[in-house]
Amino acid sequence: MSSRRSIRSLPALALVASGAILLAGCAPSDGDAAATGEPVEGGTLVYASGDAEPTCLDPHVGGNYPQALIAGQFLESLVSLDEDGEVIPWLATQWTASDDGLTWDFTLRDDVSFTDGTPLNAEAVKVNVEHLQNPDTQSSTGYLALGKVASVEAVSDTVARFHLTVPDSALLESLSQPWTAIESPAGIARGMDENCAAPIGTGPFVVDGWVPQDHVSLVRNDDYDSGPADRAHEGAAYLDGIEWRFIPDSASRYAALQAGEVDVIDNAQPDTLDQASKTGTLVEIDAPRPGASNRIELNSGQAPFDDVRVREAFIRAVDVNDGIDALFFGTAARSFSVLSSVEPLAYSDDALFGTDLDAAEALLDEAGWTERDADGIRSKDGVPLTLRFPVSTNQSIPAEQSLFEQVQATAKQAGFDVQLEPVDLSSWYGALAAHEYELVSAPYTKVGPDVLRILYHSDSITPAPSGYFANLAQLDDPDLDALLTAAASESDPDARASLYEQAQQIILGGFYALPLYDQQNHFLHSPKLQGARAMPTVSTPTFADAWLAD
Amino acid sequence: MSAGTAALSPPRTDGPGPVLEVTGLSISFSEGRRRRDVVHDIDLAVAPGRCVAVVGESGSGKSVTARALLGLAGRTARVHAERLSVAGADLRNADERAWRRVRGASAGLVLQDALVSLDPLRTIGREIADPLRIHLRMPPAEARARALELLELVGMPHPALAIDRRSGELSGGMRQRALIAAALALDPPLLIADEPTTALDVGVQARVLGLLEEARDRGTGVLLISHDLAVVSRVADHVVVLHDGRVVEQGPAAEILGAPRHPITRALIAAVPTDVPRGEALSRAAAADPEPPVAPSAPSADGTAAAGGRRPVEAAPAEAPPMSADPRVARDAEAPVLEGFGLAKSFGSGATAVHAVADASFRLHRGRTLGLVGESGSGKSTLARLVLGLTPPDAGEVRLDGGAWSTLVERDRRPLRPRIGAVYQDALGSFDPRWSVRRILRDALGAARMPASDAAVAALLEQVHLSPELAARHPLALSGGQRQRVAIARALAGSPGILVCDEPVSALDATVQARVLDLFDELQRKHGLAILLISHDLGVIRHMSDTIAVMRSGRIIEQGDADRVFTSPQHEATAALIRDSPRLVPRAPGTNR
Amino acid sequence: MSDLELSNRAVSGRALPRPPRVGTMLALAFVAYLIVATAWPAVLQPYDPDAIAPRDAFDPPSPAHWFGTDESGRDVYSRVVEGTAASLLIGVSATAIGLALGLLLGALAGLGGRVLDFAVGRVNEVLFAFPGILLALLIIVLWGPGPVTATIAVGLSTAPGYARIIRGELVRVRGSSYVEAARVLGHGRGRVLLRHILPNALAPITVLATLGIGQAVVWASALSYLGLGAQPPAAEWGAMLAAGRTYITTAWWLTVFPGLMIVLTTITTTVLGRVLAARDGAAR
Amino acid sequence: MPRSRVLRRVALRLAGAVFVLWAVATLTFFAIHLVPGDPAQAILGGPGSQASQEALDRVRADYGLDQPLLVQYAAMLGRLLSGDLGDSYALKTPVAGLIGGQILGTLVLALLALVVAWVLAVALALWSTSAGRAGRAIAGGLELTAAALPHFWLATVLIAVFSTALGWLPPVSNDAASGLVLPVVTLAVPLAGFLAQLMREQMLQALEEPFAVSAAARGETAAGLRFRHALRHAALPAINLSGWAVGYLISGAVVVETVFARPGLGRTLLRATELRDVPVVVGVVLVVALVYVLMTIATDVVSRLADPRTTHSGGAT
Repeated sequence: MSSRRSIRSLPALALVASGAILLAGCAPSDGDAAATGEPVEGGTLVYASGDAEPTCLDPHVGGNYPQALIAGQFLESLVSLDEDGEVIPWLATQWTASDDGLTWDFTLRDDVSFTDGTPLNAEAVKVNVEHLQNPDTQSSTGYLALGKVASVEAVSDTVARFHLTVPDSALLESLSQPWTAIESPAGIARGMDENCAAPIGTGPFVVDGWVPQDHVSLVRNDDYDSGPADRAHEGAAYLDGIEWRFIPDSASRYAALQAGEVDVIDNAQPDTLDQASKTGTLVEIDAPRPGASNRIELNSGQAPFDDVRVREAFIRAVDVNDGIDALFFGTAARSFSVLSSVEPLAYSDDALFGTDLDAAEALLDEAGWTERDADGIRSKDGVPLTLRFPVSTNQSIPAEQSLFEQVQATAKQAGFDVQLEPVDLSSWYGALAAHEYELVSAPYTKVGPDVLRILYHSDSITPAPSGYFANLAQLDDPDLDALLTAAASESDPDARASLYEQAQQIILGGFYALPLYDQQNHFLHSPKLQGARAMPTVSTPTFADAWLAD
Repeated sequence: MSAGTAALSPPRTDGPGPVLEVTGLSISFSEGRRRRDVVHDIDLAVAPGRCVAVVGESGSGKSVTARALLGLAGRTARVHAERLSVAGADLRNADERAWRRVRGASAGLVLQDALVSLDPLRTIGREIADPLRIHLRMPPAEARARALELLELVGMPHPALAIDRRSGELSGGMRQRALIAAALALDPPLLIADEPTTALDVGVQARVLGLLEEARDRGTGVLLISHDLAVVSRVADHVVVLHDGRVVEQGPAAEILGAPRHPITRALIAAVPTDVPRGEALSRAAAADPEPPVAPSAPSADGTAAAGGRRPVEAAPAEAPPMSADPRVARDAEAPVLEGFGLAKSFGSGATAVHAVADASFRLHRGRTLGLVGESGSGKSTLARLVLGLTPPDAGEVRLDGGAWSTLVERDRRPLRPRIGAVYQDALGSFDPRWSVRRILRDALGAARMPASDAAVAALLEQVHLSPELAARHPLALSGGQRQRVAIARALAGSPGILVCDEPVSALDATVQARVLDLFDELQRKHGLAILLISHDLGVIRHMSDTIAVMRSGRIIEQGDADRVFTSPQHEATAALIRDSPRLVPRAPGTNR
Repeated sequence: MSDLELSNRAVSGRALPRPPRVGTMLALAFVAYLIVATAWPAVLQPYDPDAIAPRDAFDPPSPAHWFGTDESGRDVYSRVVEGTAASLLIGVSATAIGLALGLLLGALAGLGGRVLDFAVGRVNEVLFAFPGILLALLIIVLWGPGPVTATIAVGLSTAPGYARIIRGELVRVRGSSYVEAARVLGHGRGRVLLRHILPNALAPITVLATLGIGQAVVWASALSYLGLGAQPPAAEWGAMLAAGRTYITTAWWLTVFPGLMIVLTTITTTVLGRVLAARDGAAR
Repeated sequence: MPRSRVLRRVALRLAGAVFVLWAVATLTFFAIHLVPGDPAQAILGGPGSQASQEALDRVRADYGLDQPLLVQYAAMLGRLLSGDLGDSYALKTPVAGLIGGQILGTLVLALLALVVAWVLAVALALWSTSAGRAGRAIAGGLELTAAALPHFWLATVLIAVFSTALGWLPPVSNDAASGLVLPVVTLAVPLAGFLAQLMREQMLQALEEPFAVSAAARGETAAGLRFRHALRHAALPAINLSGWAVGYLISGAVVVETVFARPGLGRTLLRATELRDVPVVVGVVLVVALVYVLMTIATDVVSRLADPRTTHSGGAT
């Protein structure tokens, strides 16, 4: 069951500061695919998703990654990003911000209408923002993304004016996300049940039907001609439609792709990627998620990790490099940063993470963890050096869980007693809410370095009613808070970059986290499929320019 | 003769040849590596219109022989014969197809206990039509019509209805008729009947035997397998006596039954209780006694020793019988030890209520036997349960030794229970499957507040003429007779004044039955036991009882002195019962026609 | 949720006949192996089941590693041995729970008179109406996943079957003529119950237990596979299987061997159950 | 057994069925409400959601979660009577509709599997009883093994062999019938193992019975004995088992539907379990209970019509 990304991105937040985005692996393989052959009309693409089936197709509701994956096929946003991370026009042709940064004017395309015939206009944008901000919508991601938007005013049919409470230099990126995509007001007016079943947008495809547990069928929007500025071709999509299937079992999913039952799968497992690249029969799209890297947070809020020496000892003690090579078959590179490698402002320092058992032992002795029992587990004043490590089986792919087992094994040499607790999601959140953890891994999808504010600003320690809080390292450092707040509203790129670098130095230097690798996001598809690519925004695939060669 | 058989029997000039000719038939079974011989070198011949009876006790190999004649002795059996022909077809090394041509066409088979011999899931109509379908490829409609004829032929009541019934919905007699009808469907020259009347009420028994006779008189050769000489004596022209798979004696029925030469035969004949006077021992020293040797021989109880000498009845010397010169007068003077007044018991309620016992009264005196006889379902066993205080009567009362019994609450009855001992038909079933003989008897002694010592156990076994070594054994490891003796020993544990015996011998072979009956006699003399003997077998009843009560549909229709009831039955049902019950009467061959 | 009708016959002596001697011998041998694996796993383990060796990950079966190595380079065979205890524990305790409850219900129904019998009968119908995994899932929704919940769930779902069989036995024995004979001898109810009814009616429990364990192991492993039972890194067979299934395309041995153990265990318990059944079938 | 008696019995069993369903509903309802855990939280995006207190309160009011337990219980019973199973926490749509859309796939799967299992079992039984000692040993081994196969393992192996290696059959279900083959086989094989054991022994017993000897003595062929006599006797216990079998199959469907990515009750239930979507879980349990009860009634009636002997008793306990 690989519903990990869905859940893990439940709290995915709006992106704030601008940040260029590279599509790492995307360029080679996909680039070739796109280059070869002449586009072919027709054919239905079969997409097999390993993510949990959305409970609602409207990404305004809740707002998680599975929704983003499919919504990208039938909804469009005001703006997008190109491969260099520059903001480019989409439904909005141009935008201007006032000097105080408190009002933004977006000029919309005047030739676009939703697939239900409703014209796209400023009023529609207004309605969408209000929909996102209405508590009844139960929006999480989109709601937070537009947290600084006070209201939207329809200046004219084509000009929508955003009034902000405070300057928000990340507004454009926020609006580039699927979770804030623009839907037909008429569609929204139908009420949540109907809108969840088939949201109405301006995208290249239209939701035609949804067979729960099985698939969503999408058909071509013949009148489509509103792709983002970096689209590969004008007009409607080549494909007749997409059958969007849900195949939770990864082995079955891969087998289906091999058998030609499906054309694309997501959440491809490392071993299958390896096999595919060896045989060369399948094409890979590697689109690491933006935001944070996959890392293990060290709970500095309580003993023993309230002592920096113990944190460093742990990080020096564990050895994950071999594990990552073996488990991910070289498809994932070791990361030494808390930010994703696609984040240009990612600051990385491998020196901090060299494995050195003796150093670790020394640090622990120094910290007073001197007694050792028969198994070599250290203790201090009779308290054993136990590290509780709740692992959500819904969120961590098997390879990752195996890696944690290896962490457990290597840490033991230094005298740490890592207690892996594989639990289901609610128990996992329960453990976190009750602070019953010393180690935890909870990657975070979000564009831009502002993710650091979410993850490490002391504000993020205060929990929501559900007990959820984002700062799992429980890092509470006024200096860091100041840096992050400043960076968020700093519009000068260089100043901003240095602010974030200082922030990351504090985080890495304080040994609050053990970075592992980027958030893996691999797609495999048959060579028949060409012209498919991942959106530079949140790495969701788009098939607006794709076709099935025969 | 039907087409099926005409094809099989070659034209013969020298009159009708035998429909069955067997010489040197031997059968053995392979058990793992070893082979066990069950039948040695048997010769048999059945001529058309004749009835040959093969008699012998269980284990004598008679049933196996019957099946072997149809090639149905089973996978593990090895059958060898110098000559084996049915209706002229040589079957010595016949293959399955050859056998199938014979089965049902030239030879029909009637097994005992039609309840299990008819497929409970198929209508008897289809069962009877089978041979027609199989051998003549007769279309269903036609076959059904023929089946109907056959049912009429065998005297099935309401054949039109019965034809669509399954065996479960028919009475024992009707089933047996259906089975015979199926066997006769193609009017085979040979009919093999294996214990066809066992477990049937005498009335039905008589009618079934009648059917066999009719078949025989129509010219069918009948091979009758039976342990019941009385039955045999009625229909057989020729008798073959089997013992341990060997023919010990054979010849015309009259000779064998009238003047048996071989001791086995004599034992068998003597064991038939019918007409043997009350008190006279039935068992004689048989050549091969399946039971362990019992108490040492002593001079015989009375002078009337038949050839071969009787096995003495132990400890029952005539000089000191517990009964006075004119016992009846004397004892009737005494108060009865057990009395029943207007007992009634019914099950269910309203219209569907079954009146198992209605207004039954009886008296049982010390040292005397009350024989309770009647057809199955006449309420005998229910009455027994009332007497044993296992179910309370709806009306009436059972009094024990003049005191209350059936009216007592169980707690008060319990202390009195040792006064009544019970012996059941299925001895094995009445023993806890996990217990050894010793434990069973100790348990019984304990219940009677008696010292449960090994000595006491040994004494009990002694009383029933079993060697104390058996105490260690498990009932499963005992023979039928031995089990019944253990059951009796258990009943005697509380040294009761009364024994209630429900069909105590009907599951036993004739000679074993004889010895058990003699044991009852002996114990009665020794301890002055009062015995309530329940049986469907008039022979047993007549031999054992001083007084007889005849039950019919819950009522005691006749009650009185044994001889009187038998010599001059007042109730016509009693008369019919006596008429129908087969008696061992040596009959000159062919006197029936 | 073992095969009711089969166990029922196994018990009621209408039994499936005793398996061939060879089968019995093999079964006993395997049981011996399982016992060793449970009590002294180290004896059978060529390697430390938890020793991580990332460089040796995914080695196919070889003389060095009979069952190959897993994603962390651990010896699969050693882990399979290690997992025996956990897997059997789940199977055994699930069966114990099921039998205990089954005994209670069965006894109430078989000895408690008409009213109780009827009541228990209805209760049984209700329990029967939650087929196997459904009951398990329901319980898991309530108490959260994990080996304990899985064990309880499997145990509960087997209870009604046992209850039905035990009740049947009690009724059969109560009506038997040896019980009647005991009453005629003048024994009190209590004594008859203790000396005759219970010992005879409960004799088949060993058979039921044996037959049940195998099936319990299978269902428990199914829950583990669904991620609702024991979780990796626990070396429980179902969990190992679930973890290995991810790599089925590249490392079949991770899936095949734990599965094989489950199958063999179940076959073994069934064979032995039959042998036992044939035994006390003969004693009847 | 006369029709009237049959009908009367059916009526009785239906009454029993209603009772069972009521009991199941009540049991599950109270079980769920007596354990800790906030439904409102589950409704608002489940654990980890950042729903505000106001939102939680509103939801509690909307779903009547602030009512006393007994009031909620009464409300639920009332809804049940009108066939309303409540709304899914996760999907916010009526559970009845959700299940209605899923149940067919599962029933088709289960019933097909039942049929296939029967065919396999009968074939195996017929063959093994006519085969010699060796044949029986082989058959016995096959049955034991089949009955011991865990569904998910069998499924995995079947996919590896028939899809990945041989490429004969699709590894995941599709609209074509070919997509049904592997799931059905996966479900059917272990059940066939159980049924075959049962039927084979029953047939061997029947063939030893006197009525079989009598039939043979009428010249019945070996095949005739098996088909006309033994098979019917073998079928009866197997029929009685079919009620249990459907429950068994639906249990298996949970696994099989997951492996083969088939839509159905099984996956619905599994997903609801992960999301703690209580109404859906209860709904599915209720519906399956209904199916099970109806199935047992059906098998009971069938076996009674097939077998005039009223000796054996169908139904629970």
